Amino acid sequence: MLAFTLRRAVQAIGVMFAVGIIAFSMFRFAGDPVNQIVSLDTPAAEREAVRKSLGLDDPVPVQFIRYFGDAAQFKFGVSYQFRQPVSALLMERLPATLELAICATVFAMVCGILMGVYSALRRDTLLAKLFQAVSLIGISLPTFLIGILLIYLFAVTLGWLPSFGRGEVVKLGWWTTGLLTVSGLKALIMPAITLGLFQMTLIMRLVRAEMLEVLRTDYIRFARARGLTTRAIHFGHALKNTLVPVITVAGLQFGSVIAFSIITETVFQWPGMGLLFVQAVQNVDIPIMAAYLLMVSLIFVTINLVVDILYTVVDPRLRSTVGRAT
Amino acid sequence: MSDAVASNADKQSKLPTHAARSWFSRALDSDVFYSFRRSKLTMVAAAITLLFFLLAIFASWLAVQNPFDPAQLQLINSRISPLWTADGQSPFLLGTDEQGRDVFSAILYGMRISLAVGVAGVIFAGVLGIGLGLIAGYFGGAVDSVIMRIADVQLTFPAILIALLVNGVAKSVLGNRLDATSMLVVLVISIGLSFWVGYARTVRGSVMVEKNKDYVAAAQLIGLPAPKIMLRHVLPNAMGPILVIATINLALAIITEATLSFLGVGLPDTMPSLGTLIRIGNNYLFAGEWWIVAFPGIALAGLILSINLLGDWLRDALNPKLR
Amino acid sequence: MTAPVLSVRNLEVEFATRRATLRAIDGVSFDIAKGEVLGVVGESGAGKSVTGLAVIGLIDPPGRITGGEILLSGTRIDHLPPEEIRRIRGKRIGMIFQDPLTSLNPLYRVGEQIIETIRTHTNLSESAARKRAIDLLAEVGIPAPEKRIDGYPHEFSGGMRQRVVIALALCAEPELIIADEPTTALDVSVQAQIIALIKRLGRDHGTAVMLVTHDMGVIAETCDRVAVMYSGRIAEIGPVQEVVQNPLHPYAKGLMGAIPTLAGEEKRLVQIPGSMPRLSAIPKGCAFNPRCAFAFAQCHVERPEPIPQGTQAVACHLFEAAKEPAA
Amino acid sequence: MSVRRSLFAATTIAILACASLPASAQTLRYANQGDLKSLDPYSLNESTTHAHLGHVYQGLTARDKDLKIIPALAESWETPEPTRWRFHLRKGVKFHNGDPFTADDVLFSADRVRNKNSNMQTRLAPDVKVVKVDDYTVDFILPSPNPILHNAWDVWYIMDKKWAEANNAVEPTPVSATSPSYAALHENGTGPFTIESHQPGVKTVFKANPNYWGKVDGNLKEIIFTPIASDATRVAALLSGEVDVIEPVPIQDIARVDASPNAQVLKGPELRTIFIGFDMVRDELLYSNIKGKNPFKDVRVREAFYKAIDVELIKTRVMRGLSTPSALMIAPELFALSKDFTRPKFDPDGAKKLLTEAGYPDGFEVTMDCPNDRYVNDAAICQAVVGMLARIGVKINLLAQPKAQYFAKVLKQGGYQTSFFMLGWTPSTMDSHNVMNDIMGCRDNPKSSRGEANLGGYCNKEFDALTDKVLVETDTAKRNQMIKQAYEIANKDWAYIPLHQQALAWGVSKKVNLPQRADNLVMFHWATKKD
Repeated sequence: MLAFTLRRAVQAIGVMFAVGIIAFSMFRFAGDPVNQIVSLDTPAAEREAVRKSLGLDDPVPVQFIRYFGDAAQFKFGVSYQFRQPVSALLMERLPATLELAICATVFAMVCGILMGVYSALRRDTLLAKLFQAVSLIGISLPTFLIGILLIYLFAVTLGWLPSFGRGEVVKLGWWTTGLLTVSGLKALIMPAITLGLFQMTLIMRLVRAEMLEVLRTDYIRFARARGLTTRAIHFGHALKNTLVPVITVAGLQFGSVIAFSIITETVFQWPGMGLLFVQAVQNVDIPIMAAYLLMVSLIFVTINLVVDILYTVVDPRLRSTVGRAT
Repeated sequence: MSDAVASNADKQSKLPTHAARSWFSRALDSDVFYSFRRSKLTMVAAAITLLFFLLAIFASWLAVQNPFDPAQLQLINSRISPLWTADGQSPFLLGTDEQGRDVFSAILYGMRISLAVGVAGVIFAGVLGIGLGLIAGYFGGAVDSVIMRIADVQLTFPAILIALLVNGVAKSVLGNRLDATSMLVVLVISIGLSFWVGYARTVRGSVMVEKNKDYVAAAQLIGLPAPKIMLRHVLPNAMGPILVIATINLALAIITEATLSFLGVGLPDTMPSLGTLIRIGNNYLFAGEWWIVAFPGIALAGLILSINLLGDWLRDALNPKLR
Repeated sequence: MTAPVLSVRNLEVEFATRRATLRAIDGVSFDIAKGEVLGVVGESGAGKSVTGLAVIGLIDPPGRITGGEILLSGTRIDHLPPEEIRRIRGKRIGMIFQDPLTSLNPLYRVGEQIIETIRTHTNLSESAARKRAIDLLAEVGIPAPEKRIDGYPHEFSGGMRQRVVIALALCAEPELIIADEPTTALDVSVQAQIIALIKRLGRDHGTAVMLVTHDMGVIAETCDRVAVMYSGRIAEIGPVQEVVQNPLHPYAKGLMGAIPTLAGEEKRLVQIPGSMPRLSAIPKGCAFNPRCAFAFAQCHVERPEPIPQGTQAVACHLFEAAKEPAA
Repeated sequence: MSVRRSLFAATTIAILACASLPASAQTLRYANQGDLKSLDPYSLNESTTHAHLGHVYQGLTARDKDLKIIPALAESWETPEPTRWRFHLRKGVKFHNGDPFTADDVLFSADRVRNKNSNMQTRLAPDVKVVKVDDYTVDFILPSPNPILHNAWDVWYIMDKKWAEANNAVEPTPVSATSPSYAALHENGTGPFTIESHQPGVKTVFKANPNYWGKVDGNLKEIIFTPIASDATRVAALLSGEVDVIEPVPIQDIARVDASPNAQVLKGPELRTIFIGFDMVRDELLYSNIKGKNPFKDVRVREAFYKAIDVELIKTRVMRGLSTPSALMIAPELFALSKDFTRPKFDPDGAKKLLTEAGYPDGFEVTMDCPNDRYVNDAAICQAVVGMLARIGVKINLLAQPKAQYFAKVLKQGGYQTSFFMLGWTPSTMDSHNVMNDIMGCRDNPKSSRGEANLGGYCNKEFDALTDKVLVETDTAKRNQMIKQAYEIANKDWAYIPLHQQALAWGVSKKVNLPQRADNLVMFHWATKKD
């Protein structure tokens, strides 16, 4: 168990290193950072001075090592556009993205599992077919289009929900939350649904497929032969076994949710990391882009690790053995 | 995005693989056709998908103009509403956009690009995934764990982020030489790199099953190259699941292309795909020029919906346990 | 005379497929008395397992019982509503499946699964149920049951798991246990122990046992009576000694010839040529006719019905006429 | 446990109660496409930032609603000699922290704005000496006359020397710094508003300054600024009444906003001129199928391109009427004699003929560089141009890119890597000299900054000579004549194809009264909001 965890951790560090190289090389060579710092009419000599002060004239390996050393200490430099440390900016935006991603995931899990279980147990009912239809539409419509349609319907036409932003936020230490105010909660509804819809669809389909498969297993047949109630079989045995792989996938999907928030945050002007990233891409704000990539990778890798470990906790079969085969 | 596909693939790979019957004969097996005929929805979906493919292939014969040729666009014809509305004008069936581009023609040509990018991306992903899956399964050991670890990591990175990365790298490498053609290639590569894992896992699973079978040893004994033999046995077995993954991936690839266009890293506006058309048209929604976004949107949703329906049906039809 | 624990009369089970409706069980009748062990033997696909599932009411769509009756201690149970047959399952009829490795839910502790079953069928409290579970585990021969009860299925060996499965089937002291090939998936060394256990438990509790197997050796060792099935019908039924020593049906003869004897005498095994027909292609008349060395004209036309022959009953035209008993 | 829980509940209710207070009438919510990045007034030379900080900081001069230069922190000024400007400072002005405003602050600001980390160095040439005469008088001593010295000073905001020194913010934040300067996150100006909170990219809250020295026309007590980059979301926010003012309104949504019951669009011409240019320097174009020569060196080709573009059609179709076709490279508001110029007529046949005469009867191929997120409908304009040129046989490969990539490629630091391009220009001095010097002057002398933004490399020595004369000429009438003469030369050379001045479009709630300024700076101290 410990060896397994350690091996996974080492692999995670390897992944981070690879991502670091990609991030560094990609953003080091995409566009000229100096252009972003100085105004258009700055003379060439001053441009050179800026280049030097940023260390952009050092050999590339030196730049890379310096970059990596700083990144390991969560020092990502200063944003070219905001003239603030990137880590502070990211930290400021992190709560918004995490709150959105968590709410979207909760929405996706709750609705997805309920709908999936229902459509597995009552395969031929009208409602199950409706769920199937909804899930197909959820998979077939691009996120940005759903967001725009929701805004058009609920914000502009009906005027029920705000079209952008987080509403009023409350500070809890360094964390800001929109979950404690009415306007914050209202502002959360549409972005969370938009972001969670795709995951909900995935989870619903996964739950349905897994559940159908579990219902065909021998232990379910045996549970029926033991005379257990349908309820106990469906919600005690089948659901628990269904949820093991579902939770894994949902956990891994959390990374996607965070990355997909790039689109949702852009549409809803949600002040999170994704929006910061998009703005950084538009403004070639290299430190932010690189930091975002590393940060998101770190979240992914951490989730991966946690899910791996969690998996062994949830599934007793894996507890005593070394790990699941990949 | 790719996770569910992969987990589908996992499930697929867990299926008992039948003896090495050719995939083709199995696909043509009357069971599959029976379930096809039984489901009206699937038939409709297949008809729509086929129709879209045909429309895309024969776009140049069906369109009233070539929307990619600026000389054929008349600014004076811009923003005409669809034919059946009060301000409609022939021959612009579905109206025109800001540049005087006929929306119907643009949809046909755009669909051609979306489908081309999707199909090419899926093929690229398939070749890459099948190749890596074969290698991982055949060699096992360190090679296997390296490839599968990459696959694991890859799975957590959503396609859109990978595509953005590939695009970014391409932009910095190609810089200003990035024209429409190379952009197409970049899109195909981005999509290919995002979706290979499903195939790799499926094929690897099949190889693992086949590797230990006697015929491989026997083939080796009589001097036949084992990889070749296995290829001949593994691929037909894995073809069903691969086809399912490919179908679902095609839909995802088209959405990914559209999303990349939304984020402004797709094809240039002078060569709009369906996604680009929607991004552009979306700007005119509040202005009441709904047809610029609505028809491409309906076409895209209809296309993806049909492909997804086909994929669902195919998955159920090829998976005897689900029947 | 009391009613037999299980009485099956002219049972018919059909599976509706898209091409045709297949009859998997076609007019099967037998009884099992209290404390009796009935072996059901036959090749794969002969309808042994389906018969077992039909008795316990677990035939899933597209299959269904289309005829005949099943009586449990004199009461019909084949047409009960789902909730009532559920109450019978596990309480009055216990079932043991082929593969102990997959019969237990891997995510629940063994004890949880036993206690859950006990409490479904009795009013015992949690602690009482737990105590009973430990007793049951002890009874099926699991060492240190008070410890092992909190183990997960994967922590048990195959044989131990099958013992747990048997304990589960015994939870509510059922009148009848259906054991569907309970040893096939186990090591040879463990098989005998499990068979012995089933037999002992049946005897100790006075439970009737329906033992489905394709292993004649097991039948010979364990059962009081045996039913030989072929293509959804009973070819021959009778006391185990009789059927083994003196099989009447040509098919049964073939089967008995397949029992290796421990004595090690070089008696040549009789092979039955050909294989059992698929359900979709059962020949007219006697289903066995294409493989039967003694088939004559009538066999291709008329289906034989079971005919009592002493303590046995056999479905073969040879005995109708009772002309030339086979050697 | 239960005590803690009820405490928590009480706190929650209290927070909810506070948070759901409705915005008061005198709170104005404003959304802009762009962001307020740094509060340091010298760290970014960008108009939206100038507008935001203009509520907080002030320059020696200001511009009124019609862009006329008016006194601000300087009450008056004179030029005793052409090379010496004397500014008389306003007395009794206090910075937001209470420090008095004096000549020392002007001297400090003059040094700071010319610091190497400043992004606003062009506001004051390095060889200008700034001399304190007394506490409320400052002299600027110039090496040569400059009649437009103070033209861009409305956005050279004066900072508090004492405050900056106390907070270690004497220099603007260096780009390589690992922590931001105090001045990037805090403000201490003299203006009518103070900043209560500032989260870059999220929200900035301005509060009325109760101790403001001047009279404020508007009635706002609070401004809440949110950047909203997405066009559709920004418009939706205005339509649903979540914000009171948005800038810009995409032109296709103007009708929709005007039709809504609670908002309207303030329109007006902007001072930015959108134009098309050619590479006239290289002997062979970088991106063309013509090898060995540069077709754009031939004046007939340039004339043909000019005449092939139907700017009126672009106006009606792409710009929906919201543009002013321009014959000059400067907006008519900024040059008194503009009306003397008319745009040559759209003449595709003539263009085709010219092209044939120049030796390109079948046209040729060239790549056009175009931004797609910088100007109003920029990519759409370029596409329209591509279509129009296609009709005279010229095949344009359009490379429309986000401004970051676009500028990196076509500007000086990118090596002017373009053959054919579209650009927009607003002279920061609101004067023709900037246009003539920066975008039309020869760039053949690497030591001079002349022609730095002259992407096409148009070069005419006669024109440059006039540019130099214009800089030092103090007689307005004479000066205008010189400028006119210069523009005539450039037009005769078909140096550039000016297209139009785009329109301003601000979406404003009907509850708000807001004057619009042609330089697109949204200034809320003139705004009033009623219930």
